[in-house]
Order: sequence, then C-alpha cells, then structure tokens
Amino acid sequence: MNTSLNYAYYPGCSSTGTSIEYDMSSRAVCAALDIKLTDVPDWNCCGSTPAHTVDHSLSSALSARNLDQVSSMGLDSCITPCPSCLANLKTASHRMEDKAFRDKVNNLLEKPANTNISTKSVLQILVEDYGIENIRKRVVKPLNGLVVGAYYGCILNRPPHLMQFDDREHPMAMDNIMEALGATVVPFPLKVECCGASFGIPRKDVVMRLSGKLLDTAEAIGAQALVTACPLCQMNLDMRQNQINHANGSHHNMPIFYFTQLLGLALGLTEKELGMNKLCVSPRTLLDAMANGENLKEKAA
Amino acid sequence: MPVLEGKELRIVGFLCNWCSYGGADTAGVGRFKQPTDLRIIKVPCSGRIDPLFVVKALMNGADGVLVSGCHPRDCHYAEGNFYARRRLEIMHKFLPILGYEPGRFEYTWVSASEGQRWQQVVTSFTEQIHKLGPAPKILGPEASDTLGLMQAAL
Amino acid sequence: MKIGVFVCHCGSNIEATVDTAAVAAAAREFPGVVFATDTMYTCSEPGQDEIVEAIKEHNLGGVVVASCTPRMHEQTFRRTVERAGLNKYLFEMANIREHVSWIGKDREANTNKSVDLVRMATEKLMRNRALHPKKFTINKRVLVIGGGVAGIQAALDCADGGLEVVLVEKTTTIGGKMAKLDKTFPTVDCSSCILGPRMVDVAQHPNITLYAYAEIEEINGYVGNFEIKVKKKATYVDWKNCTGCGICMDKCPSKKARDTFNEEIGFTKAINIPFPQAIPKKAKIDPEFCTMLKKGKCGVCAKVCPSGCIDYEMKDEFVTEKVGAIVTATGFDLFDWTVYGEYGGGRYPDVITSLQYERMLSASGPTGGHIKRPSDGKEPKNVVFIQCVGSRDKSVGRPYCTGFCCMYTAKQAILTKDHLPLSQSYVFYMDIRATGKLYDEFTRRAMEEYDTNYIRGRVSMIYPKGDKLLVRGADTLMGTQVEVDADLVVLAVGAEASAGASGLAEKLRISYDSYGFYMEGHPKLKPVETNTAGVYLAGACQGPKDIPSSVAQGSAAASKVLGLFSKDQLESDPQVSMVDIKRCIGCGKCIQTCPFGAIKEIDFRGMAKADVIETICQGCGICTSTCPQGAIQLQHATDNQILSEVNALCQF
Amino acid sequence: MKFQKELKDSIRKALPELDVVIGWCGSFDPLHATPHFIRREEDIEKLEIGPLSVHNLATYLPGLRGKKVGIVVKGCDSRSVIELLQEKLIARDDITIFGFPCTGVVDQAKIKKALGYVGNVESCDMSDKSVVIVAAGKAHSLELSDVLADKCHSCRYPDAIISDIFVGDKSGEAVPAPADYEALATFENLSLPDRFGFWLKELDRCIRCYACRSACPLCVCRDHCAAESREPHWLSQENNVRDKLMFQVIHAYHLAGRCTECGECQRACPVDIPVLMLKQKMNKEIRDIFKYEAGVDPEETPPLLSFKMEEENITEKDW
Repeated sequence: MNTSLNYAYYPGCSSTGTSIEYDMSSRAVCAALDIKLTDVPDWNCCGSTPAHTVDHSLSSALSARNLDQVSSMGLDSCITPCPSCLANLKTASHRMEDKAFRDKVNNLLEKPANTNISTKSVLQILVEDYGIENIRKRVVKPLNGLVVGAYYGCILNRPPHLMQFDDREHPMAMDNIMEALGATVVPFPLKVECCGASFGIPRKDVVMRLSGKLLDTAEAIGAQALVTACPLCQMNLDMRQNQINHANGSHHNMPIFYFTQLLGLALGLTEKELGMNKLCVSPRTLLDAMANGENLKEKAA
Repeated sequence: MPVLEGKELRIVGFLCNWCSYGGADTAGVGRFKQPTDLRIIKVPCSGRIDPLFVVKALMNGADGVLVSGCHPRDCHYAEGNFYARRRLEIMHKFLPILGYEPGRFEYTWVSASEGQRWQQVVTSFTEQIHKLGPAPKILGPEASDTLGLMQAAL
Repeated sequence: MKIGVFVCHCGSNIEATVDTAAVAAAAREFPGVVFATDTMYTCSEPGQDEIVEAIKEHNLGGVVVASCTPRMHEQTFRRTVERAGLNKYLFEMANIREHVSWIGKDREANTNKSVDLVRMATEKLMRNRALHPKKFTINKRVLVIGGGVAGIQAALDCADGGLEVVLVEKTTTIGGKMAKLDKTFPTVDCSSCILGPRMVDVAQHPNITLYAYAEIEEINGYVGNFEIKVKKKATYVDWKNCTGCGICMDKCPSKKARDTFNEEIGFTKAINIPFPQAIPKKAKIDPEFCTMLKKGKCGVCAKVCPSGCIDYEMKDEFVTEKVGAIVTATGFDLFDWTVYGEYGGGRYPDVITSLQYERMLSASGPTGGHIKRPSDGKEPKNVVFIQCVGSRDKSVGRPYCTGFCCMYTAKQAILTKDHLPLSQSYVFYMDIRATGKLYDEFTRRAMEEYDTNYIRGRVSMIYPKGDKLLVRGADTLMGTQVEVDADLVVLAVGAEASAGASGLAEKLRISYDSYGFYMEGHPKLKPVETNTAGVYLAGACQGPKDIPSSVAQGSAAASKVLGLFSKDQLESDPQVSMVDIKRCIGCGKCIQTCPFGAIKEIDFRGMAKADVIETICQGCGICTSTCPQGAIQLQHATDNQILSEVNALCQF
Repeated sequence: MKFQKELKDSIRKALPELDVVIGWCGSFDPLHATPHFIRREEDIEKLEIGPLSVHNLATYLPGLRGKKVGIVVKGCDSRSVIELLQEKLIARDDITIFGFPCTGVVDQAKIKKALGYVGNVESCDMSDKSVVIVAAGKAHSLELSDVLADKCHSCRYPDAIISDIFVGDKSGEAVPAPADYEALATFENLSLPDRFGFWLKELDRCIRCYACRSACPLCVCRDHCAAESREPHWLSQENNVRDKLMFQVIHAYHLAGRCTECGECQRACPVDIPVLMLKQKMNKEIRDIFKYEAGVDPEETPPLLSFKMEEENITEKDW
C-alpha cells in the first residue's frame, strides 16, 4: 500500500535507554507500513520528569524548542512513541497559547518558538491515520490467538481535553490492533490504572502495590502477556516484575510487550529488529509457540 | 445630565418583557455585578422593536444600543424574535454607512433564567462601547455646528 | 398630567446603594411631577396608603413607583392606583432594585441611573392612556398533559370540582414513574396500592376524557379559548373493543420487544399490555418488533383475539379539543448515566439504575420481586449504591441536585435488607439531603437499624474482578481509599427534563431553563403558574420533585384552574394593538406578520383597512414595528411611548 | 423609435377597455418629457418614448387603484410594478402593461452640468450615440453615453420583466448579472467619521420638500407618512439636520427589501442629495443575507415580512 504518511519523529530520552526496543520496533513497524519518519534534528529532553513538577516555564521551554525544531523541518505534525513526552509537548503547546506565558518561555529560548504543531502518539496515528483495517491487510504472521491484555496506563489519553485521543476511561485502540493481529484480547479492567511510575524512585513500595495489582489482575483474567504503549509502564511491569514478586510474594512470569513489538511480529519483522531480546521477562516460550503455529488460545484454555 | 461625565457612556437597552427583562431581573436577584451605563427600556417582545428606535437613540446621542430578546424558538409570541432577528441584522449591517461603528449596536438572546449570561452580555457590551468611546454626535441644527467641532477635533 | 413619584427604599435593599431622597428630589424637577417622596416599603400597607392619599391630595393623574421589578409588584401598585380612582394603566414602574441597587455598589452611579429610570418612567407615563379591558366568555374545560401522579392529581381535583378534563398521556398507560416504583419513602407503603385506586378513579370519572398513547400536536388560541390538536398514535388495536384479556400477549411469538415499563430488564412481547394494573388496560403493538407489520407474516394476535380488534392497517389519528386552561405535568426522565466511563459506561450488566432496581424489587416486576443479578441471576450479597449519578456534577452538565435520590436510596437499602437479610448494602454519598417530614429519621433508620454502610465520597472506578465488581472510591471522612467487592451496583441516577419538554414548551409558549425544566411564574410566589396566562405547571416538569411535592403541585395547579374558571367571563388584557383607521392604507403588512391571526381586513367606506380582534391579539407589537406609517399601535407600548423613553435617555 | 407606431397601435386597441393609459409626451421644451395620461384616442399621437422617458410611471398606480389602467414601462419601471403587485397594492387584473426594449434614459443633471445654462432649447436630437441640442441658435453636441443615468449603465433589466403587450424586439435573454455596487463600495472606503460628516453636509441642503418621497413608487403611505405625523411622532418639524437625516434612514428602512433602485428619489431631489445610496446599501445587505432582489417575482414575500427558523446567513454575536 502506498501511503503518503509523513511525520517528524521525536524519540524521547527513554528511547535511547530503557525503552530502546520501543523505539526500534516503532521505527521498524512504520518502515514496514511505508510511514515515513524523519527524526527531529538536534532534539532535546521534553522537559517531563522532573522539570515539569518544579518549573512550568522551563519544562515548557524544553518542549517548545523541540516543537520549533519540527516547524523548522517544514512539517506541522510530529509523533512520539512515549505518552509522557507527548503529554509534555501538548502541555507546552497549550500553555503557549497564553501570551504572558509565551513571552516568559520565549525569553528562555534563543528565538521565539513556533509551537503550533500537531502532536500525536505512534499509537494514535496507526489507529487514526493509517487505520486498523489497513493494518489487518498487512498481517502476514497472525498472533495465533495469543491471549493479551492491553494496558494503556494513566496518561496516554488523559487529561482528555489535552490528549484528544480515545475514551478516557475505556480506551480500545490497542485492543483493536491486537484483535486485528490475530490475538485473543481479554478485557483488562485496569487498563487506565496508574502503575506508580512517578513514585518509581521515592516510594518503591507504592509501585510494588500498584503494579503488583496490575499483574495480579492480568493473571486472573487469563492473559498470557500484557501489551503497553508507555516506556514507564513497561519498565515497571517488566523490569520490576521480579521485585514485585519478591515484595508481594507472587510468582508472575508475564511478558510485557510494547504493542509495536507484537505488531512488528505480525507484519513479519524479525525478533531482532523488534528488540525482543531487550525484554526482562522472557517471551521466549510464547514466541516459540507462535512460531510453531500453536494456537495459544487453546493452549491457555 | 444622564451620564456621569468621564465615567459612563450612554447605553440604551431594549429588552423583551418575557425573557431578557426577566434575565436581567435574575441577574439582579443573583447580585451579579454589572457596569452602570446601561438603561433598560422594556418592550413586550423583541418583535416590537422597530430598528428605527436604534437609529433614533444613536442620532439622539446614545453611544451604544443593545437589544435582547428570547432565544429563537422560545419567543413568548412564537415568532417575534424571528422577525426581529432579520430586521435588526439588517440595521446592524446598515449603520456603518451612516458613520456608526457596527459594534455600537448589538442584538442577542437571553432567557429569563440566564442571569449569568445577562451579566456577561452587559459587561462585555459595555466594555465594547467604552473601547469605541463616545459615538459621533449631531451637535446642532446645521451641519456646520457638528462639522466645525469635528474639524477642530481633528 | 400631574404626576406623583414614589421612590422606595425597600428597607436597605435599595437605600443602601441608592440615595432615594436625592432621586425623589431630582424627580420633583421633571416636567409634570407635582409630588415626589421616598418611602420605606412602598408595597406595604402604609406605603400603598401613602400613594392613595397623595393621589387624592394632589389630584394626581398618574403615578410612578421606583422600586423593584414590575414582574414583582406592578399588579400590586396597579390595584393601589385603581383603589384611588385612577385607571390602572396610568401607572409606571422604574426598576431600581434588580436593575440598579442589586448589581453594583457605586452609590453615585446608582443614584444617577435611578434618576434616569424615573425620568423615563414619567415621560412614558405622560403618554399613557386609560385602558379598559374587554370581557370574553371562556371554555371551562381543562387539558392536563401527562398522566403521572401530578397529572392524575390535577385531573381528579379539576374533575371533582366539576370541570371537564381532557387528560393526554404519551405512553399506553397512566401512572408515570410512580407506577414503576415498588415502595415509597418514608412510609415504605406499596406504591401501586396508593396510586392504583387513583388511576382507576381517572378511568371511571365521568368528567375525564383520557387519551393514552397520544401526544400534543398543536396548540392554538389563548387563555379561556385554547384549541388543541391531539395525535392519537396508532396502537394497531381497536381500543373500543379491546378487553385487555391479554391472550394476544400470551400467544405473540415475538418475544424480544423492548420492555420500557420494566426499564428493559428483560423483554416483552411485540403486542403487550405494560403491566396488569395499566389504565387503560389495552394492548398495543410495537411495530418495531411485530413480524406482521415488518414482514407481513404472522397475524397470530389477530387470530386469537376474541373480540377481533387487531387492525394492522391502523394509522395515527387526530382529534381537536377545545379547552380554557392547560396543566402541564410532563414529569422527568432519567439521566443517561453511560457517559460515566468510570462506572463502566454500560459495559457491566450488574451495574444498573435505581429504577431498574425498583422494578426488580416489585412483586409485579420481571423478577417477581426477587433481587437477581442481571448477569447470572444469582442473589447478590454486597450491594453498592452510588448517589449523585448525574446530579451535582458540572462535568456532565448537571450541576443541580435531583433532591429525592438520597431518600429512595435509603429506601432501597432498607428493602434490600428486607429481601435479603444476609446482604450488606453500601451507599457512596456526597451529602445526605433529607429535608422532608420524617425524612431524616428514615435515612437514620437505614443506617442504624438496617446496618447500611454509608460512605461519604465518590466512586472513582468500577471494574470486574472475577464474578464480582470491584468498586473503588474515596472515603472523605476517613481520608482513605475504600474498595468494596460488590455483587450488584445500583446507580442513583438523577432526574432531567423529559425528552421533548422543550418542543412542548414551544407549543405552549412557556419558557424553560437551560436544563429544559419549565419556568414558573415566580420562584416564590407563583410556583405553578407560568408567564403564559392559562398554562399551569404540576410536578417534575418544573424541576425534580418527589411524590408528595408533585401531588401538592397537582392540587395547586387544579386550584388555580378552578379559580380561573370561577368567573364566567375573563377580562382581556387591554394592552393590545389598535388601528388608527384614518392612517391605515390597507396594505396588509400587519395581517401578514401577525403570529396569531388577530388582524383582519375590513371594508371601510369602500377602502380596505386593518382591524384588530382584541380578544385574539396577544400584545406582541410585531404589527406596530411592521407598519411603516405607524397606523397600528400597540397600546401601552406605542411608538410615542417608546420614543419618549428614548428621548428621555438620549437628549442629544 | 421604430416600435413607437406599434406601441400606439396596441394602445389604440386596448384603450376602449381602459380608463387611462400612462406614457410620456413632450414637455415645456424639446429637452424634457412629461408623464402623459391618455384618456382619448386623440391623446395617443402625442405619446413619445425615448431617452427622455425618465419618469417611473408606476408611481401613479396605487393612486389609481380601482381603475383600469394601462401603463408603459421601461425595464426598471416594471420592477416597481411587480413590487406593487407583490404587496397587493394594485390588482393585476386592473392593469395592462405595455413593455418596450429600453436603451437608457438621460440624467438631466448630467446635461445641465455638461452644458451649463444655454438659454431656450429649440431642438433636441437624440440619435443612437449622440445628443445634439440647439439652444439660443447654437448647437451643442454630447455623447449620449456621457449623459445616460447611472442606473442605465449598469442596467440589468432593459426589457420589462412583466408585460401584457411587448413591442419591439427584446434586447436578449441575457441572465442579469448580480448588481454591482461600485459607487457604494467607493463610498465605503471613506473613514467612519468622513461618512458621518458626508451625510450631515449633504443633508444640510435638504429643504424637507419630500419630493424624494412623492416620486417613490413604493412610498404608498402618501398623506400618512411617519415623517409628518404626531401619532407616532418620529420627527420634529424643525429645520435640523438630525431629523433630515433620520427621515432618509426611515425612508431607506421602510424600503428595505422593497426598493427596486429606480432612482426616482434622487432624480426628484431639487438639491441633488445622493439619497439613493442609502437604499442601495439596504439592498446590498438584503441581497447578501437573504439572497433576495425586490421587484423580480410577484409571488415572493419581502424578506422583512417573513423569516426562517434557521437563518443561514446570519451569524449572531458570540458573547
């Protein structure tokens, strides 16, 4: 399919570290779907943690510069895989509509920033611009009934007026994509609950409790894996799964995929391109079973 | 005379009895603070308002004229505000040829329950008129009475 | 004209921010004013007496009172000047309270503005003429719209008072929301036991004509002489012969029709009688589900009907009724709670509305009075009630309090324990509003005797956990989060204006607030009147109301109608248009634009002229602003009267 | 003109059934025409039509209500007839309309301006393109197009839109282009204070003769005009510019959606006040908002005497 989709791509800091597999798989998937991405030149931190909690103008100045970089590319829309980056970019644009605030921010920058840029998540453009039906047509290796729960986290579509994407209480974007890829989607009741990310450093006990509940629930509804669209959620559930088990006395062994990884798999991309080896909880068994053509839904039952 | 020099401008309101006059009452009952410039003339229906009253007020020295009736479809007399809307709109568009800024005259709809909306309308209309400043005035029987002063002002 | 001006202090309401003495002093300088004074309470008896005395002493020809809005006391003062022998239209009011003293504190500006308003009033007054009403005969029949408990009460009271009543009900049975209830608070007596006999009374009353499954198509005319076009919707059953035996319903093979009476807990048949006590007890076919009407095949009901009254060809029918007054009792609808995503947005079968729960509790309901979870039919153990769903919530556009949910939730918690003694009820509430007789005692009983766990806080999320629903919320008194494993969640959904309320308001020419509830004539003093003469309100159409208040309003509206009809003739408002026959050129533009058909063309010495039918003219004045030469003038709002006000304000 | 004879023949044929036929004939000098009321056969020969037939004869129709009237109309005049019919101010059955292809009429003010005072006019020849006026023994030549009325330059309806008898060949089926309001647009380039000053200056000359009103075919109130009434008392009778201007606004507003821009008001003005412009402004707004043009369809309703629940082209102020 020949698409004319063309976006500026803002990777965000996590993509160079903890969520490198999200970045890899996002790029690979877009390439496979003929969606053209051009990296924002000389991008910088979006100003998310911790700037946004202590200094609004600094945090927005960081984002504003990135948006201005996009505008210098001659593009008017920018996508990013990370919901936290997205929230901050959008917040900056929104705040910059206020003249007093805009002046304050522009003062911090070399030159006044054009922040009139539409920003979306990778997930959003796949659903809204590319279309799930078109994704369905491109599936070459269906997921064979893999039983997944879709976990969106708390900021992907909230605050709703700012994010303007999907239902704030009951998003379905990833559920629908997974269904199109041939997975068995079990309704995950805690799909917009907090994983505890912002307490990741100061109050690990809270993370253990909140993320633990997510894993408990996922297991209770029979999910073989969770899919996420957020580097922080993924990190808490995947990297900290062992700690959670230890803290809560649980025995979870649940792979936590980025949705782009499973999407890539179904599009026929290799595990390597998708960074499957970067996941802490090994998806090996599931991947092998899928590769062997086993029906995972029956297996789960 | 009618206005407090330097503080108020002369703003005339024509309000229908059923909705907007009641809305202004509701605003009063709610103690919603409003600028003091506006003086209200009560008429039974916005359909009763001959747009020529608006012109008459302006030519007699009003700085702004505000008309308010029931929302379309809610007219107590079923159709009055529909006629009013056409006639007032035409006059609104006509006034600039005489030399009056279009913003000197506005018409709107406020229901009897909309005290807050009334406050909002009065406040922003009064601000609008203050922004425009005093309207051009006809200062005497001969054109020269006015034009002389206009020249002097320029 | 010698004019007297009275500037009211209204206690401190006006005096605090307006120098009334200065206003009176300024008024004394106006042309025509021979007497001006400020008074403490002009509307009080001594205040009114002062006006009467001044009229006599100074031989006044007209009076201006500067006080509150004319909507408050114009009638009062008109009667006062009439008492002193003046025509009541030789009176004007300047509104210096609602439009001046209450909206700003700048005493200088307020005083100055008040002087202006008094000047306008005196200038207009000088152009007022004595007006005399005409008498016209009235039709002493009353239309009641809506057959809920308020409408039933109004209809019965009017009928008992000897009036002929036409009762129009949208659904196939009267009874309204109350008929769906199991029990009523705070007495916990059976709803249908108290409402049922009143419904039968309606059916049997010789003075009441009932049109069920009918709607108001058109309303014309005015107080005393309305003409109503009623649409009798097609039922496909000849009600004259239907005995309500129910055989058709038994045999109907189409079993998936929407059961609106039971709030769609389960289904009903395509031909059905909503419930056994329905009045009228007649069957109706739901064309959406009837195979015969949809596909032309079936016809079972026609075969089994013993009185042969099935008519698949039936069409809507229109009847015209003439009445002199209208009572509107169209009730309320329930807020669509599915906008609350945090409550599942409608995805969880075991999250239900309070009215659905009520049907479940009712012995004549779809579960025979057994509390069963819709998902699996099991008896619940933990039942969670959530209050203020669509009440007191700006985010969903419903900032008002529905007012009766606290009470019915307490009742439902009590009934839950009665039905299932081992159950535990939880109520998430914001505040408890129990301000009726025996109401607070009742909610305390729910807590203390029935062991209902009241948790003050909102619910943030409901999600399924196994076969239960986990309800998570805040307990704001404890400052903690609470989670309850619920088997069933009941949402106390708020009331909103009934669908179609605004459409009916447009036909009735009455106003409604931004939520669609009808506006009463005065929030305190005219609770059942509207600003349209001859149209009255009863029950929840004016705002959410519980049963006792609705019944009280039904009776109040009836008493207003009986009062109106106590005279054989009504006086028409003389504030109507009048044609100056010399000036009229017979162009007919006024006839063309009059919304009421109140102007006709007459032949005057061979020339066409316009003529106003005074009893039909409603006094809008569209004709006056249409007539280019000003030959037709609305009395009391003539061009000259309005121009005099403009000129008083804008003196070059 | 070549169809003059044909017209006279048709009038001759129709006259027995009619009380009067209104046309034009020569006036006090060869440069002027005057309305001509044909009641008898011998009046017919005096009929003259041409560039001097400036008067809109429809003005006489409401006053002759009840009589059988024949009327000769230019294209622009016919629109006034339609408007009167639309407002039921005259009865269709009572009037017989004679149409002809008009090629434009002169604006006497332009001739006066071009020639100045030339003494007694002895003859006037208006051939297709030029005007030759002999006065006091001296010939003066003008281009016809230079002295045609403004409205003729932008004429969109040269042929009567409505007629019972049409003589001559129609100028064509051309679909009329939308009116352009060039002069109005130029005026609207002025600043607001300049416009205000303009009207005061112009109206200062007004002598309140009300010729504008008397010439207007749609000023049907006649003796009952709001301008001179006390009930209602819109205007004082004092000599002040405020009331003079107010009258013009009243006139324009009362004509809103009715005026066909025949220009009689301005032609009749003895002190040359450009009063037509106010009516054109009303018409332009009426056209923009209601997509309506007066005097085209006798079955239409003037827009200010009707309404729509939803007005597509009215955007109300957002507060």
